[in-house]
Amino acid sequence: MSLFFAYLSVVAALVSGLAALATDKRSELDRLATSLLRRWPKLHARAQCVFSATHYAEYHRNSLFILLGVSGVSAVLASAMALFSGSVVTDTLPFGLPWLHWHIRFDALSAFFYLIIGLVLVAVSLFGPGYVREFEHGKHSLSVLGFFTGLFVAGMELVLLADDAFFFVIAWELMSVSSYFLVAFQHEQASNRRAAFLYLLMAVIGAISIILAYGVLAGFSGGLTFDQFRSVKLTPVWASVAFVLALIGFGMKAGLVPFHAWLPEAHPAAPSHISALMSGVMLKVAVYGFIRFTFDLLDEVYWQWGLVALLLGTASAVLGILYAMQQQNLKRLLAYSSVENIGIIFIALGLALIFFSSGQARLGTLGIIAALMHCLNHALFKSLLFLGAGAILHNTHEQSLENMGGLIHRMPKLSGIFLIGCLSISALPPFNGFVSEWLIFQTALQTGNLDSGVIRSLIPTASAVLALTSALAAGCFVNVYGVAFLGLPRSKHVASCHEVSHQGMLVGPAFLAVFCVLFGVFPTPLIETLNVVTGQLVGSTLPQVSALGWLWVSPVAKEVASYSPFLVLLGILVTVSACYQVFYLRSGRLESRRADTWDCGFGGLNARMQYTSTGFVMPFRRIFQPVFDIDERIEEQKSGPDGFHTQRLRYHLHVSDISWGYVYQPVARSVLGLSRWVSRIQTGNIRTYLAYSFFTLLILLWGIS
Amino acid sequence: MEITQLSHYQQAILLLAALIALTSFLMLGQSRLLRLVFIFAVQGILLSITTALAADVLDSPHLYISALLTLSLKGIFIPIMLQRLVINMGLHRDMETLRNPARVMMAGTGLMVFSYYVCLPIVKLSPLITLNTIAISMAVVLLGMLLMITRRQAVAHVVGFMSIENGLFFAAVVSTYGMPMVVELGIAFDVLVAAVLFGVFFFHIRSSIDSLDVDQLNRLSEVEK
Amino acid sequence: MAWLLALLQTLLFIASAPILAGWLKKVKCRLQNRRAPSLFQPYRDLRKLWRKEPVVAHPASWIFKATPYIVLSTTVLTASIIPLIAVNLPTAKVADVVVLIGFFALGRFFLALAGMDIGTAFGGMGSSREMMVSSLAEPAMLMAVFTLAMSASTTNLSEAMKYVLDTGLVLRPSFVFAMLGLMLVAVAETGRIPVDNPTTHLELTMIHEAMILEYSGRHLGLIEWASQIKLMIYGVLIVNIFFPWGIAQDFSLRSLGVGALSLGLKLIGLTVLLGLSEVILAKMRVFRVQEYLSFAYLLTLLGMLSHIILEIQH
Amino acid sequence: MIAAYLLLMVPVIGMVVLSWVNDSHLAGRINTRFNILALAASLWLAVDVLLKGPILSNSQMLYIDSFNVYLIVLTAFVGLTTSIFSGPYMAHEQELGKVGKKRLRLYYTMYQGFMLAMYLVLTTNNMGVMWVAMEGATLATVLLVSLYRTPESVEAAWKYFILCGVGIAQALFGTVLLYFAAEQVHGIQDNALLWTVLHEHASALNPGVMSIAFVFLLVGYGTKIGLVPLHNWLPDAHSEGPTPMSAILSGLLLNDALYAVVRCKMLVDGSLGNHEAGNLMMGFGMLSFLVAVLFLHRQTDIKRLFSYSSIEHMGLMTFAFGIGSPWATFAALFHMTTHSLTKSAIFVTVGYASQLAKTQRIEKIRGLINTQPAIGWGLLIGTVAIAGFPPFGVFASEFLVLIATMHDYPWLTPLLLLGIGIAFAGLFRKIQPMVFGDIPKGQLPIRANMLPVMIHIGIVLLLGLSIPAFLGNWFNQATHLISGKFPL
Repeated sequence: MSLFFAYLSVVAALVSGLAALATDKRSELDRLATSLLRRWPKLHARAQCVFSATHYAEYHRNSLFILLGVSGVSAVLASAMALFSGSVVTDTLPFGLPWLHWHIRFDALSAFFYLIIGLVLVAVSLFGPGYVREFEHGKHSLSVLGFFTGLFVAGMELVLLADDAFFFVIAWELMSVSSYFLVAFQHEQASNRRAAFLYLLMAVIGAISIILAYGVLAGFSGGLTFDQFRSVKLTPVWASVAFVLALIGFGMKAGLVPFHAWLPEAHPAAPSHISALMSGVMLKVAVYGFIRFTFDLLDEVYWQWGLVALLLGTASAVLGILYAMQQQNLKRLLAYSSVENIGIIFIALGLALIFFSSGQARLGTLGIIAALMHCLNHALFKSLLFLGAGAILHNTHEQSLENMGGLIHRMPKLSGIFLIGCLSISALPPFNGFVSEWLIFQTALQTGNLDSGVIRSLIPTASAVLALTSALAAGCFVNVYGVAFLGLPRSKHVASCHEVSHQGMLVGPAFLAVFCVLFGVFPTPLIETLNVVTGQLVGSTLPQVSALGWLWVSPVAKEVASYSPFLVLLGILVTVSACYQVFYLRSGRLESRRADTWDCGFGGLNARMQYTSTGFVMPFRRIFQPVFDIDERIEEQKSGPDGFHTQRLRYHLHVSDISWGYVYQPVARSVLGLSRWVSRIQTGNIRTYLAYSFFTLLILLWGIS
Repeated sequence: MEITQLSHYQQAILLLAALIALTSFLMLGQSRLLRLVFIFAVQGILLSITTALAADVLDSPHLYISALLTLSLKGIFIPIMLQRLVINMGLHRDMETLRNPARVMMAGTGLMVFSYYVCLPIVKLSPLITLNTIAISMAVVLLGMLLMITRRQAVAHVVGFMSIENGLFFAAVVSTYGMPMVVELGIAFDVLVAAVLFGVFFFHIRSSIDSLDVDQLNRLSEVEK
Repeated sequence: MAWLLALLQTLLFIASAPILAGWLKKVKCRLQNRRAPSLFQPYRDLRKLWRKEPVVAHPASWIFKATPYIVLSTTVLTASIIPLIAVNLPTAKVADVVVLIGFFALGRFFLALAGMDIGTAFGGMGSSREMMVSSLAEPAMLMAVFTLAMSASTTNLSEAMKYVLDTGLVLRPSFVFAMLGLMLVAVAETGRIPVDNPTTHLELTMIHEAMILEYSGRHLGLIEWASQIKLMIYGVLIVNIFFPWGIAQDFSLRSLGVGALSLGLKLIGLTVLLGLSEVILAKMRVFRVQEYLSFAYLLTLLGMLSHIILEIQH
Repeated sequence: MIAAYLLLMVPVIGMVVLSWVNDSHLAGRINTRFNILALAASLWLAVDVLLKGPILSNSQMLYIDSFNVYLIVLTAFVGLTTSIFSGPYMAHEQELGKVGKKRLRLYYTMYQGFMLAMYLVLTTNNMGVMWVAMEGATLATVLLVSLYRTPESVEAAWKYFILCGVGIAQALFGTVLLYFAAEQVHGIQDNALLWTVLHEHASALNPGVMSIAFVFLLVGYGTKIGLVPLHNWLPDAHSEGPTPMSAILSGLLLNDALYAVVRCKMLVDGSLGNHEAGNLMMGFGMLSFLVAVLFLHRQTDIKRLFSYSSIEHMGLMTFAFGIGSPWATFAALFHMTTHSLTKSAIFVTVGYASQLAKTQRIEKIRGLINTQPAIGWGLLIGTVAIAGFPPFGVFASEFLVLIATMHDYPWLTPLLLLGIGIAFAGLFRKIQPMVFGDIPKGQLPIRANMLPVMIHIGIVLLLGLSIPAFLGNWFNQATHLISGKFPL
């Protein structure tokens, strides 16, 4: 039954894609409808009004996103059924190679990621119609956007269903190609084109290393289905080769540090609701691929793998947030913060690998549950923030934080929802971000049970860096919310904008915000369902989670650590209402009086005197200076005969990613150098060509005799 | 089996094989186009004689037809066509100064030794003395390619190409007593069409770069300028 | 009954916080041979502020008015979790040390937002520097917690204190380093002298004060009270984790009295130490805080390493 | 067996008829009619083979088995769709004055001549006739390369003629040695050149002679495939000739040359027993794959870019046939189909794109999607397909080649990984600016019949998703024939 809904969600996404192709086919549809419905006058009239010139665009746009919504809802239903029943459903589709049809497998792990896709998809389908209206009269037709969105969603869902290497990689690259077209949707700017190209290039290299990783397994198992992979025993060397290839392949798609450069370029280029889907869900599908490969297909894990994943995760986390702080463009900032959160997920996975390899199955399960939970939480609040950024872009046409400000007065409802997003992503207690980060800390704190001293000292340092990251994240999102929403507006657009008109653009993010709070306050039911996932995946669960009742979370044991978010929220509310009673109602209801801000007596405070986001993050730039590639200059334009008085001072600052200088440019230069060297053989002179063929013949003849 | 025990016919075939090898050697050293074409004609005639001899030694009738075909095609028609072309293109007077004839000659001998070395396993296969003429035919083919590499004149390239065809035909006749008739006709037809096309191309090249020097044909090169 | 005791303890906690501030003021004035105000002056200040009419700037939003309440409630909740005079109280199970750090982060988040809400340079500067200091302090704090957790194999405060009580007086190098590190972090977090001067209003030097510059009336009262409670929380944390002897293990009146007495004495001693350090040291330049906090991190790291190398039998 | 004879007769009649037709529009339509007839004959032949299995004509001159039957249908189909494209295209070229009436007549006759040569290579059983047909194909297309009479096209045609001529000559020497080795075996006297007979007695052939013969055949036909040291004529011929000609050249001629080499490899494998022939082909294949991939980055002419992409794909196929394992062979056979379909579709769109932008230089072709979405999207989807993205067929074969290499020669896989990555980078770096971006001034949409492209891309998409049953078992039987085992 759950598989039926899974198929329904894939088909709904595909149908929404195909329906998108009918954007500018209004007249044909009109003729078709009238001819078909001639006999039923009521339907006939209805069709008349639907396909009329004015309403058609509206109906068509809504129908696209309704189909996506249906796909999302059926995905959630499918995952709910599979998670509660804990059943594994397998099937084969008649596509694929003659001797290897597509194998489908819908188990708890795929169901959990289906839940992530479903939730974000419902939010996006609510948000979409209002946001996409702007693209209608733009240069690019809606059909391209709708078609590839449908393909993109279907691709992601198929990746989760795949149970053999061939179908997995097909769905994987279908996802990459369709998202390439979405990133290249607004292709009049050259930066979007460059971002799209870099994105697809990294996707190709990632996909190939995934194919090779499956190749190693296929080599030893003789077949291509995952069941054959599960039964094969690999030698440590080959298993490590497969693991490294998988780490590179999935890490590149997830955005781990050395391969992350495409992420901050690609996500801002795509329309906001697509960047929400990409950042929230596509990165998690990459994590799903990694988990499926390491924990499900490989039968034995080694601690060195865990260490590598831990180190990469820590590097991604701290570098991701440091770069996020230095960005002015809001969507680039959110993209870099996705790199940080993926780093956190890989820290949890690294810990799980280390614990599994040293025999601590329960702590390993805790690590996986922390990682899965952070996947869900990140999907929720990152999509919320991207949709919020999209709403701001839609109303104020501003992407840079430098020109925003005071939005809380003009868009109160949106700013409330955005605040919940910022609170959750900064991992603050009553919200969901904190619960998963707390679980990761609990996993790291159990290093006492490990035997090797080196790991026992490395894990605390890694978790100290994780603490630094979460504090920096709090700083970063104070900067974002403070600069964007509070204070005085810094540009005309922002000053004159008004609340989001289309209801859907508020209901979508609000839907996600509700879930952020819900999973933050009641995490135990979520962890119980995750127990089902790990039970199937690695065969062990966390029995002690609801030892103190379902309001509490006690991952390892009652006395080791326990946290009850509901009571924390209750405590805060009780204290706030007590203070309100005592200090406001009882003491004469003194209303607060409005007056001018304190300006040290000079007067004339204006928006330019506020702290900009560059100013706000200046201390971090100075402290973590070696990590950035900073180009900071002050240009002085002198005037007068001997250049005494300065005409104009211009302060120029550009912070760029060091990975460009150390990783990407050298590779590009070496390839071009190699191709220039090789192209010398095409000299254009026929006699040299004849000489080539002559000497090839002689060498071969000499070789075989 | 020593040459002495061979019948006179087989000895004649070996002699003619040596003469054909000599003609391709001579072609390497020629600087004048007209003489080059003349030597090519001689090679064609020698080839047709060997085919005729082989025909009555192995009494396979269709070889006579192919001998006649070779004589008419490679002995007479193509050389005359080339000659008329060279004359009315006015190329018969200019002398192509070969850069280092001595080195080319040494390369030729080296090729001869090399092709014998390569064909050794074939020759040891059966006592038939005529088998080592395969080495000669391979040598003629390789010499033909060497001729095309070292000369700059388009006509020399055509002659080199035709001498390769001669070498192949010689190998067919000697080693396998002639290919089946259908294949013979097909090869002959192809060579004829190739010759006609060469003529057509000379005029095109002449009109495009108004000289037949091959080295000037290097517009389509990708080397870093 | 236990829940009532926990409520009483929390009320005691938040009530006694201003006295601690008053005592600290008295110690500093005595050291600078000035006449000190009375111990209960902080109460009078707070009561005065609570009755005054708050003045709110024009561009301020609801966040500015809500922040005092949120900051106070998080601080009160933190106080309820920390065992003051008795161990294994029901509220201790609600959250562990890591969640504690989270509460501080929540309070600080809203305070920083309130700082930026007015749209003046002071608020932005205060929030930016506050975030810098806190993000550098957190790794050190977590490393101290780590050292504690690795030896006591629990992060629940009352369990940890019971562990230290059961194992008696054991001189652990890891705990010494952790305590020193925690002290340095405490000074940074509560904005005391070497890192930030709580009394100054000089634009370029204040961090914590810059954020609450615009507050007045009862909002300012609430925030002042919250910072006093926070100072006491750090004091109690340091004292009860590393010197828990005397804390009540059962809920008999006698042991509670002994617990309160021992806590009072220890806090007084600690406040004298803090006052002494504030008088001797001068406030550091903002970008020297970075070395200060990395030194604190180094201490806690040494604590953790010494735990692994020295204290565990291989 | 009538279908086979009919298949061969249709182009011959076509050549005769088209040599008399003067009016170019009419000639275009007649050319298409003849190709439709040829396609019908090939389908009829395919049905015969489907029902009755491999067919050997009574005079043993023609032999159709599961290996070449799908290639014949493919050749006929690509020939038809390219002729549909070439009709209006050449008419437009004539309007622009680039081509005269007389030369158009030559173009159409040689078109049918080329198709005749292709069918002959595929259907014949006699290795000698196969050589003659291959030489005939070269002669037919050499004049087409220099159709426009520009200095570059004449130079390209001359190089094409000389290099392929010399190459084919070496192949003839190889065939002679093959014939010689066959004659040594007492069993076969009269029909020593028939492939079926040779295949049965393969083990009796003398290994020494056969290895020398294979070297000559590989170098000879390798020149026609475009393997790297011998590939220099291919980019020039493709970029200077008319686009329909380069479409069928890269779609069909390269495939047939590879078909011939594989036929010889089967014989040599039988006689030698060891993997020497396979190693040679793998060496050549990998070399051409890597070198062609690097060339992609430096191209400034759009047609040269795609000709190097053809060399790269042929290199991959030769490498796959070289490995010889069932997976690799199945992949190579499947790759031949998908590559020729996609590449001819791409050349059609490139032809329209260059007509639209009136130039073949890449940096001058911009904003195709905005000017004419059909051409822009056609080129982009085609490039995505040829770069090996999944829903399209090329991905399935590249996937199997990677898996097979990892299975048998794992140390080669990093090279493949690098090659495919660099190939994608080179191709997309050039195509993307052409397709996206704003419309340069003065660029007007042109009359373009995108039907062939849509059919080809549709078929490749279908093949990528699910290979139909009859085609699947043809591939399986051919794999069994070539590699001795079924690909389970």
